[in-house]
Amino acid sequence: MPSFSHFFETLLSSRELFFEAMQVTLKLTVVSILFGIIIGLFFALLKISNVKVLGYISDVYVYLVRGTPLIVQIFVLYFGLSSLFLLPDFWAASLALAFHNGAYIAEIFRGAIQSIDKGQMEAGRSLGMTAGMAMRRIILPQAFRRALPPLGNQFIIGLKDSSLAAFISMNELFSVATTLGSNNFDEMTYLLIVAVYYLILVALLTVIVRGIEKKLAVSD
Amino acid sequence: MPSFSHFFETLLSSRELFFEAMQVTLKLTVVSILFGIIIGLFFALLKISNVKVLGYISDVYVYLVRGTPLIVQIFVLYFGLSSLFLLPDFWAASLALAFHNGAYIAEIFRGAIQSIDKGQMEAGRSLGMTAGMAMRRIILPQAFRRALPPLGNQFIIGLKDSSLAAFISMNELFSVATTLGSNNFDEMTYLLIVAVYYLILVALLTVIVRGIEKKLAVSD
Amino acid sequence: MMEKREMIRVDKLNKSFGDLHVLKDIDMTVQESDVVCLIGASGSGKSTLLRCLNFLEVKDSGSIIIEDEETDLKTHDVNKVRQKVGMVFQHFNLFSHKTVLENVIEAPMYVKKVPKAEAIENGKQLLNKVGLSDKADVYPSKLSGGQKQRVAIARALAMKPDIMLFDEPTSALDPELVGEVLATMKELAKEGMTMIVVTHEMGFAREVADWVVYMHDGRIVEVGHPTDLFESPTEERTKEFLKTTQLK
Amino acid sequence: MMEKREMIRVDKLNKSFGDLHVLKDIDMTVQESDVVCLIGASGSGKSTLLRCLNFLEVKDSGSIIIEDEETDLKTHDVNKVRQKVGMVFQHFNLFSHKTVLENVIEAPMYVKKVPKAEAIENGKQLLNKVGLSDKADVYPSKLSGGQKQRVAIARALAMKPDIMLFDEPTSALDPELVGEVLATMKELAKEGMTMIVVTHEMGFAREVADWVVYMHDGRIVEVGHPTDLFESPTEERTKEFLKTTQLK
Amino acid sequence: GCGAKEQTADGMKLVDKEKFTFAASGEFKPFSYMEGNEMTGFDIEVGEAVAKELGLEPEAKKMKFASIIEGVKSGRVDAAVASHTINDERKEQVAFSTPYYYSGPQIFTRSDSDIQVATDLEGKEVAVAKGSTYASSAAEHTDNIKQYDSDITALRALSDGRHDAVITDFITGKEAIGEGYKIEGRELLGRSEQAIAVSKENEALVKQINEALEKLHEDGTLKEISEKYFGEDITVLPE
Ligand SMILES: Nc1ncnc2c1ncn2[C@@H]1O[C@H](COP(=O)(O)OP(=O)(O)OP(=O)(O)O)[C@@H](O)[C@H]1O
Ligand SMILES: Nc1ncnc2c1ncn2[C@@H]1O[C@H](COP(=O)(O)OP(=O)(O)OP(=O)(O)O)[C@@H](O)[C@H]1O
Ligand SMILES: [Mg+2]
Ligand SMILES: [Mg+2]
Repeated sequence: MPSFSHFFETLLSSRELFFEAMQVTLKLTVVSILFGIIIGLFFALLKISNVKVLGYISDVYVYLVRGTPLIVQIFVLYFGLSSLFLLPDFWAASLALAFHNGAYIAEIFRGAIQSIDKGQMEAGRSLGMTAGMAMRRIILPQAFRRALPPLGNQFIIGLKDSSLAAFISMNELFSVATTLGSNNFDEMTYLLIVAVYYLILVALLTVIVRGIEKKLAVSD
Repeated sequence: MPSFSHFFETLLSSRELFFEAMQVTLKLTVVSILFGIIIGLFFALLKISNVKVLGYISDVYVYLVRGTPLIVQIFVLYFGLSSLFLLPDFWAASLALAFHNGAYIAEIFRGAIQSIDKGQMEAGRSLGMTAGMAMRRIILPQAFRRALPPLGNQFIIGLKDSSLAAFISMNELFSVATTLGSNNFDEMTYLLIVAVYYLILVALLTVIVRGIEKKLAVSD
Repeated sequence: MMEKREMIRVDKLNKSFGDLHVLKDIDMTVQESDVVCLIGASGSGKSTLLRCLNFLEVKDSGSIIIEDEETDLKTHDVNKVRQKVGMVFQHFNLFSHKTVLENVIEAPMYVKKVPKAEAIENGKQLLNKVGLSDKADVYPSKLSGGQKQRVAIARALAMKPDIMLFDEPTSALDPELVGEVLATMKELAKEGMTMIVVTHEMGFAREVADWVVYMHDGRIVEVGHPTDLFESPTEERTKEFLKTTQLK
Repeated sequence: MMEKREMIRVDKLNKSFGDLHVLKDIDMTVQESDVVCLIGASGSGKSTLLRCLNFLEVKDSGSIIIEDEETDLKTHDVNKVRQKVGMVFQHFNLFSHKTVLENVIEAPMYVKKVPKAEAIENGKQLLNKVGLSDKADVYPSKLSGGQKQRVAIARALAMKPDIMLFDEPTSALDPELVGEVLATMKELAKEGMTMIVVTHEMGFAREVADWVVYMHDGRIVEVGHPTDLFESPTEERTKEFLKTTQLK
Repeated sequence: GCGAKEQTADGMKLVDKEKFTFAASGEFKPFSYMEGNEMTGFDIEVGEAVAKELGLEPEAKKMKFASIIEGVKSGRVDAAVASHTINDERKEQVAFSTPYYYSGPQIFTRSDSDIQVATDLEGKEVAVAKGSTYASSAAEHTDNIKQYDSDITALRALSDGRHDAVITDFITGKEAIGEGYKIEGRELLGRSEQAIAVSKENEALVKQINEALEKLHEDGTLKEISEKYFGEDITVLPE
């Protein structure tokens, strides 16, 4: 274990590189979660649709993602898709992470939608709304609110998972830490430093998510 | 992307190495989950104890684990603990994973224990049981049952997370895949192969967990 | 009653859930301004009948003619027909993420494309009518059960339906809140609204209903004026039901 | 009554939850074989009093003497005293992961260290007594409310308590199941068990209670024989309570 | 396939036809490492020199070592200048240039160890970096092989008292000793050839790179770069 003074000096001297990397990590996380929400919503709707085949498609997607390590998914998507068309690194990494997050988010949305009282849909339909309109205007807004806490949780997981983007050449936090660590023959110090950055980001995210939850709680 | 015949040939020719690695992965997973259950139960009990300080300790543990990437935790525990005493690799890796799983399991147990109706504890106490006895004989068995589905989920996550033990020299599935991949300059094929192994293991685990759930459901 | 317009005609309506035959050859005609009370034991099919009339359940066979229009999910735009039929549920089903006024203007604005200002104006009038003007900007969670049900009525009325269906509108309410909802419904009846009401409120049925329908096991067993049906039912099963059930 | 043994003596018992003063200077003496019914409005402190007697709540001040033994959480092994006092809850609180018989033998075996064979034998007798011999190996989830409550009574009796406390034992039951539980309780009273029962069952109180205690706002307002108290209460508040409340 | 690539007049397929895009890990000092935000080191300078000869702008891309070859094969980069050792299996997957330096595995142990030569490794626990060719060198002497994510991790663990020996490149070991790792070098285990890896579908590029390397040999550029980093010339085949 590094001495505290060494740790602290290194923390200070490396801050600029880490600040930059932090921005990459945040961008990766935000973009992959946003796309993950879109993907997740799509597959959640497939799953609750009354068409069985669509439900199966959704099941297979969720099973593949939950059944294999993320690092495998990242490799396969990044290099597999590369042979078809070349996305810029950032987008390739973001989409791979989004594909992963999407499966978990799909489960979150599915649960949230199914937890909304059936009477809400019926009330909408009885007022002349189409199923789509009732879903869009009545069910989803309420489901979103209910999904927020687990979504916030997934956000944090997504943040940490973005560390695996290091393997596909993104200069995010973890990548910078291992590079500096191996360049300086001092892995432990840099890993402890990067842990501090993650802890701060997670704390920040937690506060933000709580804030949004509170704001959306007006109707309770 | 590898051709199907190449994939299939490699799948067959590499099977012995992967079977061995699968055993390592399974051992790692089982041991780390078992210890994780012990650690998790311990911190869950700390958290629900009426002693505030113990609750804080539990909070800090959970926050540290949830707030940093697993790969960081593994490195720090493996090398950090090395400077204190040398555990065999398998145990070092297992304990690092157990420490990680423990935080999530602690949350699962805490939730399950708190979800048991307060009347159960009161009924136990009113029959002359001490708090400890009521916890052990009345609350925990019911909490375990309720914790089983999320625990099964954590088991699957633990299985996939054990892939990160590759970074500290365990010859488990992922490690074998990347080693073979980079020796043969053929990562993609071996990653796809290892994905198949993980999918099979996850399917197996799911079936087993469902079986246990069904067995424990007699009292419903 | 004969010169009035026919609002609903149900002919040989049948509905099953799996093996369970819930509605058996239901025939019923409801004319303009009629107030019909539907009574019957739990499980007799009252809710299912109401839900078929509003297409929340799909009939198996028979016909439902609403305002002289044959309705069939396959050939008709059911959402159009539905707009003529308002429904009030036992558990209110207010949109919990919207304020009281937003609940009321939602369907006019997004289904009927009424301009916002007009929808709001009309919505406020309706809230006034049900005595809840002061609650326009409040969320449903802040309302009592009776207030919620009155908002639900205003919400249904906002679509200017010709027929209103009520499925046990007061049975989820604390006893002291039943009165306010019944009062609102009475007023509606007085204004000439065509209404079908599933209820156990004997007082309401006596005072307001033009006729009462007793259902048993998926069939309409007896139909009659409230005083007749309550005091001298002709059918054996009706007698039994009235004896064992505590109509209030 | 005077020659009987004193089972419970409560002196100036006080209990607050935060700022809420729930029990105010409660004095009460219960003698051997007494059956006491506790009545009072919701929130008057009936449950809290019962729970204090069983140490599920910790008193703030005053003394509780059980069978001539002063009890104080700090100086006494409360689990020992508790074994003399059985409790039956409104919501049964059966151990849902154990069969009916396991529920009954759990405490004797693990608290009193009774040998398993003996515990089972005694447990079966008790189940026979409450009329549930045939349900010994069934899980609670398979029982009706009335059956659950009778198992709960058997479970409490298995510890051979000298006093039994009942907190609204029938109020979570469907009306048709109340009778079977009351019958079990009556039998227990007939056998000479000392009982304190929080209940709204007037019939039970009249038939079985030696005296009735009326609580209001944390105080004992009136104590009397059931006929006296129900028919000619002396206190104004008791009259009011009996008027507004529907004791069955 | 490299569907998305641009083709130059002389048949080279490039990610960007103005640039020579090559990958290195940046985690392999002194061959590739970071100076601030810039990757540098022996491999990088070689790559840059090659680019210059090709008349292209050099574009060094940092990738985790484990993903570099997939990067080459899938066309994300034109080449890997990342100290890849040539062997037969690898030749089936990628095309190698002529070697641009020669190195060799060496046994490293703690100073209290009595391991001197390869035969002493019998039954000992030997660690190597995953993806290196040293695992097979080690396998000739012992069954007990540990694979680490990187050479540095393996050496670190050795220095901390784990396992008995590490087989790694003698240059890497030398660097680690320079950084204060408590290890010592023992017997050298032969020679290895390091080369630039290119996609098999890009024959033209391999040919151009080989010509460039030959030029850089002849004009002394490679020697100069080598001496800058190692104080000796590792770019020529030792006798
Ligand atoms: N969606 C459904 N799927 C299956 N069975 C249903 C469904 N809806 C209702 N049923 C069954 O149909 C029968 C009639 O139900 P319905 O709700 O119409 O009765 P009801 O007269 O409204 O009773 P209650 O007074 O309890 O509301 C019942 O046996 C019920 O269980
Ligand atoms: N654990 C507690 N914490 C805070 N307040 C409590 C607690 N338990 C009871 N109270 C309050 O103490 C008062 C008395 O409660 P208690 O349960 O003894 O009344 P009760 O007479 O049994 O009423 P009910 O007929 O509703 O059961 C109530 O105002 C209640 O809200
Ligand atoms: Mg109904
Ligand atoms: Mg109470």
